[in-house]
Amino acid sequence: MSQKSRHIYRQLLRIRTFEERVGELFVRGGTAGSMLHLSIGEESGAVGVGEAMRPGDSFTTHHRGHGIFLARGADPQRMMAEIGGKLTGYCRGKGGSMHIADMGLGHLGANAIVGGGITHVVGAGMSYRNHQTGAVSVAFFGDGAMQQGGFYESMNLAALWKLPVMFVCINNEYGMGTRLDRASASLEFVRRAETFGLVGAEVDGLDAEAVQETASGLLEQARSGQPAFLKVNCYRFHGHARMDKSPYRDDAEEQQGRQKDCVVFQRKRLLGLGVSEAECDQVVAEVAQEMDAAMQFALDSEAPPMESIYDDVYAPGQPKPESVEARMRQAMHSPILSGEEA
Amino acid sequence: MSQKSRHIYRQLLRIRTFEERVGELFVRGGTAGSMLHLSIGEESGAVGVGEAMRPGDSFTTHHRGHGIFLARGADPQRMMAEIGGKLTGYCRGKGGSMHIADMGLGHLGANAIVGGGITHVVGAGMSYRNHQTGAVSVAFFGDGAMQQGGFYESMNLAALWKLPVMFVCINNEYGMGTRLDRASASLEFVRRAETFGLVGAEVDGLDAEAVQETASGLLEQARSGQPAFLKVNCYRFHGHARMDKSPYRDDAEEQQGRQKDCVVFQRKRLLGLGVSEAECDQVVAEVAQEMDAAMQFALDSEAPPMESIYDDVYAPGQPKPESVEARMRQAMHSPILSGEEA
Amino acid sequence: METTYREALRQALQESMRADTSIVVMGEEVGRYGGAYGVTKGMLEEFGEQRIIDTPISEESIVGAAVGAAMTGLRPVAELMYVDFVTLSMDQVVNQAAKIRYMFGGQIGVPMILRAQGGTGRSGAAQHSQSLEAWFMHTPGLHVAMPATVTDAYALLKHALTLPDPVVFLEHKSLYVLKGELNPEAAPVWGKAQVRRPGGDFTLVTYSRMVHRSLEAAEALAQQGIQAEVIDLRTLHPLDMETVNASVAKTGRALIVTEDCLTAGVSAELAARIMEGAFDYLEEPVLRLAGEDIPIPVAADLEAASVPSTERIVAAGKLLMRR
Amino acid sequence: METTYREALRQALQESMRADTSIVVMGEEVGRYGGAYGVTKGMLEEFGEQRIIDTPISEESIVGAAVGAAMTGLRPVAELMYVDFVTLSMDQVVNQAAKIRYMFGGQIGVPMILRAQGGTGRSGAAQHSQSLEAWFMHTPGLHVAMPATVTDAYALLKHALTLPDPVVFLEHKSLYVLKGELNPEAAPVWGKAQVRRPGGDFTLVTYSRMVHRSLEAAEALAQQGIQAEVIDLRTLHPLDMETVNASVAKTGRALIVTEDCLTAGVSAELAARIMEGAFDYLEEPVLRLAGEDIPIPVAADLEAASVPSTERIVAAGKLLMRR
Ligand SMILES: Cc1ncc(C[n+]2csc(CCOP(=O)(O)OP(=O)(O)O)c2C)c(N)n1
Ligand SMILES: Cc1ncc(C[n+]2csc(CCOP(=O)(O)OP(=O)(O)O)c2C)c(N)n1
Ligand SMILES: [Mg+2]
Ligand SMILES: [Mg+2]
Repeated sequence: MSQKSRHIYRQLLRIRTFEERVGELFVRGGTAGSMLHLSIGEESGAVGVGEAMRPGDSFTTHHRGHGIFLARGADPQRMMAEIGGKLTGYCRGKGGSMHIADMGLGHLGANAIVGGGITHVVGAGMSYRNHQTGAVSVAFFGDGAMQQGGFYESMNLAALWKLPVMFVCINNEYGMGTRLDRASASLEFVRRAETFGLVGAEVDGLDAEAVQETASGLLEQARSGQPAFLKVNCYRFHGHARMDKSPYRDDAEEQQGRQKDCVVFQRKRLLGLGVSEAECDQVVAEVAQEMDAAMQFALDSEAPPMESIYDDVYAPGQPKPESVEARMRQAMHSPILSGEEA
Repeated sequence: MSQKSRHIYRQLLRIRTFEERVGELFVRGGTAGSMLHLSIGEESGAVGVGEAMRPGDSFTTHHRGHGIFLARGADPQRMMAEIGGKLTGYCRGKGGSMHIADMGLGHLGANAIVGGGITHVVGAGMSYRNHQTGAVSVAFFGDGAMQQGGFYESMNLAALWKLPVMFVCINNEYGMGTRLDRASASLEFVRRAETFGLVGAEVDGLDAEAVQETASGLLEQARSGQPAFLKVNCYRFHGHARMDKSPYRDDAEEQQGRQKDCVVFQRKRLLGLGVSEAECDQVVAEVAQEMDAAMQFALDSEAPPMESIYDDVYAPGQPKPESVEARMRQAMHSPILSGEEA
Repeated sequence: METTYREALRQALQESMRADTSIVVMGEEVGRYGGAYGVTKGMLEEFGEQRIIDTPISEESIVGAAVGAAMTGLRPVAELMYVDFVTLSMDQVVNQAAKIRYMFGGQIGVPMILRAQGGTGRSGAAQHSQSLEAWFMHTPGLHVAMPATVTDAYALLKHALTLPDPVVFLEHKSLYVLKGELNPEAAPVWGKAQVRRPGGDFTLVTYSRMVHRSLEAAEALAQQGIQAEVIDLRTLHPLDMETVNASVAKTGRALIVTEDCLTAGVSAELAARIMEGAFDYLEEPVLRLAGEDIPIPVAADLEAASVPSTERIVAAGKLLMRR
Repeated sequence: METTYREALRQALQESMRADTSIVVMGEEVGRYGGAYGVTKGMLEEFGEQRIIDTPISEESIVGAAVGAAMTGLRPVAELMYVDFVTLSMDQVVNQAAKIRYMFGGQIGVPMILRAQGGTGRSGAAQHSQSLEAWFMHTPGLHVAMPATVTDAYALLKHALTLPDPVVFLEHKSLYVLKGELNPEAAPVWGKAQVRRPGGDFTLVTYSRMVHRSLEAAEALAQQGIQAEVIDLRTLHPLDMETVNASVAKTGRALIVTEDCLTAGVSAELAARIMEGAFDYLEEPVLRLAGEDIPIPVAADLEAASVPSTERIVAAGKLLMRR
C-alpha cells in the first residue's frame, strides 16, 4: 500500500518540481518564448489517470500537458530541452512546450488549439478496434475545451462506434481569465456526457489515489467498448501563461484555491502511513536533483541547426520545400544571393 | 376553435401542395438544379412553430425550409420563382431553394451548410436583447444537424447570455440515407439540451396543433430569456433530394412512416369538428389553384440578367469585382476580347 | 478498358484496399448510400463496416478522427461530400494534419487522404460549387491532386494511397460521368504535368475539369491556325513547373485557365512561377482566365458565366496571339 | 500625439463605440482580461457587458453569432485571439458572412469586423504564428485590412467600422508595442496604398509588419546607392494596383515582401497583377521575398529564419539591381 502511495507522491512531486523549473528556465531566458502553461495544482489528474493507463495506451493533451506526459514516463531532460527549443528535445526543437509528442510512449501530441487533440483519440480508438490491440486512447483537455463543439462530435462518434476511448477534462476552474461559470451556463458535464452515450464520473483532484481509482474503472469500461468521460476538479495555482499575473481573480480566491494541494495532501497521507518526514524530504531532494539536471540539460543543449528548417515538412525522401532565396536566385539566373557577392 | 383548425389545415395543405409543385416544376425542367429538398411529411413542425411565433420574430432554416417560410407568410410565387432561379424570386435568382431569405418577414435565411444557420439566431438574440425589441429568433434544423458541434456551442451561448432564442429540430428520422439511430448514439436530445441550461420538449409531429401548443410555451420562456429546445418527430416521406429514390430503406418502413401524415390527421380533426368533406375539398381546390399559379409564375418569370452577376458581392456604392475579361484586356492593352474582333 | 471517372476512382480504392488492409474509408453516406456521387457504391458489402465507415454530419471530427487514425496505423480516406464543407474542418486539415510531422520533429506522419469534390455545374449555388484548392496549395505539408481524366483519377488516387503525408484529393462534380480509357499500367504521374496537346504558339496551363474545355478550345483555335500547347498539371503540390516553363520557353506566351476565382487563386501562383522561370522568353504577360471574383449564383446561365467556358478560352487565346 | 499601435486600435474602437451604439465587441478575453494583447483593456468598464462581450472558447459560434447580430442591427467586432483559430470559423467567414449579401440577392449585408492577429515573433510555434491573409483575399465578399502603422491602425479600424460589408482586420502580434504619431485627422486611407519612401531604382511592395523591415532595408540600400520606393498596401481588398503599377512603370523593377508563405500567397497575386499592369515596363521578373513554405518552428532562430529579415530584404534588393 504505502509503496504505491510513495510512488504517487514522487510522481506528483516530479511534476510540481518540473513545472517550477520550467518557470525558472523561463526567467533565465532558456525557454523558447513565454507561451508556457504550468500544471501546478493539477498534478493529480495527470498522475491519477496516468497511473491507471496501461503500456500501449495512447493519449493527446492540451497546451498544459507537461505533467500528463511526465506521468506517462517522459524523460524530463528531453521535455525540458523541447521547451527550450533545443535539438535534443522530443521534437528536435521544432514544436516546443505546446507540441511535445512521443510515439514511443503513446503521446500522440500536445496541441495548441483548444480542443484540437480531442478527436484524434477517436481515430486512435478506431485503429485499436480494427487491429484489436486492446489499447485505449485518452484525450486530456481543460474545462475551456468543454465549450468547443468538436468535443461533442467526438463523444458521439466514440459512443456510436463503441470505441476504446476516454475523455478527461482537467477542470482547473479557469480558461485564461474566464472562470468556468462564466464560460458555461450549466456545469452538469457528467450528465451531459451521459446524454451522448458515455459513462462518466467527477472526482476531487485533491486526492490523486482517488482519481486513479475512478479513472481505472472508467478506463476498463472504455477498453471494453464503452467510452467514458472523467472530470477532475482542481485549481490553476498560477497565471495562465508566464506573462499572466491573474489580475482577474482576487488573492482570497487564489489562496483558497491553492488549499487544494494534491502534493501536500499526498505527503500528509504518507506521514499518516508512518512514512517519516525525513523519508519524504529525501524524495523531495532526489526529485529536485532530477529536475535541476533536466533544466541544466536544456541549457547545455544545442539549438537545432539552420538547415533543419526545411526538414520534416514532408517525409524523408519526398522533395523538401524550395527556399525563397533559391527561388529568387533562379528568377535572376544568379548563383548567389547575399549582401557581399550580389 | 374550428376556425383555427381550418386555418392550420389550410397552412399544412399549402406547404404539402407547394412542395408537390416544386417536384412538378423540377420534372418540367423549371428549377435551378436538382438540389431540392421537399418537406412533405414535416409540415406540422413548420406550421405549429410558425403559428406560435409572433410578428417581428425571426428565424433561420436548413436546406429543407420551404414549408417553414410558407408558414411564416412567404409569397409562394416569389418562392417558386427563386427555386426556379428567376429574377422575380426572393433572392433575384442568385440563391435558389437552399438560400431563400426575406428580411421583411424575419427570414434570416435558409442555409445549405448543415448547421450553418443555427448560430445566427444567437446573434439575432443578442440584438433583440440589446435593443429590447421583445422578439425571439428561432433556428430550424434537421436531426442530422444534432451531430454538428456548432449547435452545442450555440446552445451554451444562448443559455449563458439568457437570450431570446429557440432551437427547433425537425426530426424526420433521416439525414440523407442515414437513419438517426445510426448517426447518434443517444437519442435523449431533450435531456441533452437541459444539460446545456435550456428548457426542452419533444412533440409528435402528427398533430400540428399539439406542436403549436408546445412551441408556444417554449417560445414565451425564450422571450423572457430562458432559451429553449424543441424536437418535432416526423418522417421524411420522399427521398433526400430530387434524385434520391431512398434505396436504403424498405417500402414497409416507408409505408409505415407515411402513416404519420399531419395533413390527413388535421383533415380528420376538421371532420370531427363537423366541417364537411365538401368544405375540406374546397380548401384543397383553392390551395391547388394558389400553388399552380405560383408554379406558373416561376415558369413565366425571367432569368436574372447577365450583368447582374457582379451585383451584390459588395454593397451598392462599393466597387464591383472586376471581370476576368476586363483584367485580360488591360494586360493586353486591348479594348475588346471576343472571337471576332480579336 | 473504357470506364468512367467515378468507376476509376472506385477501382483505385478497391484495389488499394484489397492490397492494404490498413486503408479505411470514412465519411457521410460513403457506405449504405454508396457516396453522394456514387464513388463508393458496393464497397460496404465488400469491405464491411469497420473499413467503409458511415459517419454522422460532423466534418470537424471526421477529419480529426482520420488524423488520429493515420497516426496509429490506419490509412484513412476521409471523404467530405463537397469541398465547401472543409470550412468546418480547416483546423484539422491545416493546423493538425499538415503540421504534425513538422511540429513533432519528424517522428510521425499523417498518411491520410482528404477526398472531396468541387466546382460548378449543378446549380448548387454559393455553398456547393466552390473551388478551394488555392487554400491547400498555400498550406505547407499537404499534397494536392486534381485529376482531369479517367486514367489520372485512378493512377493519382492509387499513388496517393501510398504516400506518407496527407493528400487533399479534389475531384470535380461535373467529371464523375466522364467516359474514357482506363490504362492501369500508365506510368506513375504524381507531380508530373502532362502535355495533353502539343502546340507551338502558346502554352495553356490548366487542371481538372478545365483541361477538357481547354482541349476543346485548342481544337477550335487550331481551326483558325493557332496551336496551343495544353498542359494538365495533375497535382498542384508537387507542382511541375519544369514542364510548364519548358513549354513557355518554346512558345513565349502563356494562358492559365482555372475554375477557382481569380484573385489570390491558383492562377496567381502559376503566373508568378512562369514569370520567375521563363521571364526572358515571355513576349506577352501571362494571361489568367479564371473564375470570376464572385460567389457562385444558382441561376444556370449565371453559374455558367461565373467560370471559364470553351468560347472564352478561345477568345483569350486569340487575344494572347493578337500582336 | 505619440501613442502605440495597441492604443491606437483601442482609441478607434472607443471613439466608434461612443458614436455608434450598435457596435459591440465579442471574443475570448476581450472583457475582464482586456484582450490577450491588451487592445480592449478598460473597455468593459466603459461600455458594459452587453457591448464588450466575453465569450467561451467557441470560435465557430463567436463568428456565427456575429453574423446573425450583423444581420439584425448590430455591428459586431468579433475578435479571434490568433488568426490561426479562424480555421475553426471558416464556414461562418467564407460560406456565411462573405456570401450572404450575394446569396440573398442584395437584401441584406453583414457589417461586421473579424479582428485577429497573426505573424511570427513570439516563438508561438506552428499553430500560433501563421499569416493567413491570402485565404481571405481569395474570398469574394470580404474586405481585408492589414495596418502597419499607428495612424493606419486607427484610421483603418475606424473606417472598417463604417463599412456595410464584412472586414477581416488583421493585426501583427509584433506591432502592438510599436510607438508612433497618431494623426486622427489623417486623410481616409481605405483601399489606398501609401508610398512610405520614394525611390527610383525599384518598387518594394509590402504591408503590415514587413513595411518596417522594408523601410530599414531601404535605408541600408540607400547607403549603397540603391533607392527603393516602398509601398504599403494597407488593405489587400480593396487592392490599390494603380499606385503599385505607376511606381513600377517608373522603376521597371519590383520586389514583393510578405510574411505569409510563398506558394499561393499574397505575393503571387501581387506578382501576377504587376505583370498584368506593367509588363512592358518590367526589366526584371518581379521578385517575391515571402515566408518559407514551412510550418513555423518554435526555436527562436529558426522562427526568425522562416520569414523575411531586413538583411534578406537588402540582399533581395541588391539581387534585383545586379544587372
Ligand atoms: C482554438 C483556440 N482558441 C483559443 C485559444 C487561446 N487559449 C489558449 S489556452 C486558453 C484557455 C484554455 O482553457 P482550458 O481549456 O480550461 O485549459 P487551461 O488553460 O485552463 O489548462 C485559450 C483561450 C487557443 N489556443 N485555441
Ligand atoms: C456541413 C454539411 N455537411 C453535409 C452536407 C450534405 N447534406 C445536405 S443535407 C444532409 C442531410 C441533413 O440531414 P438533416 O439535418 O436531418 O436534414 P434533412 O435533410 O433530414 O431535412 C447532408 C449530409 C451539407 N449540406 N452540409
Ligand atoms: Mg482551465
Ligand atoms: Mg433529417
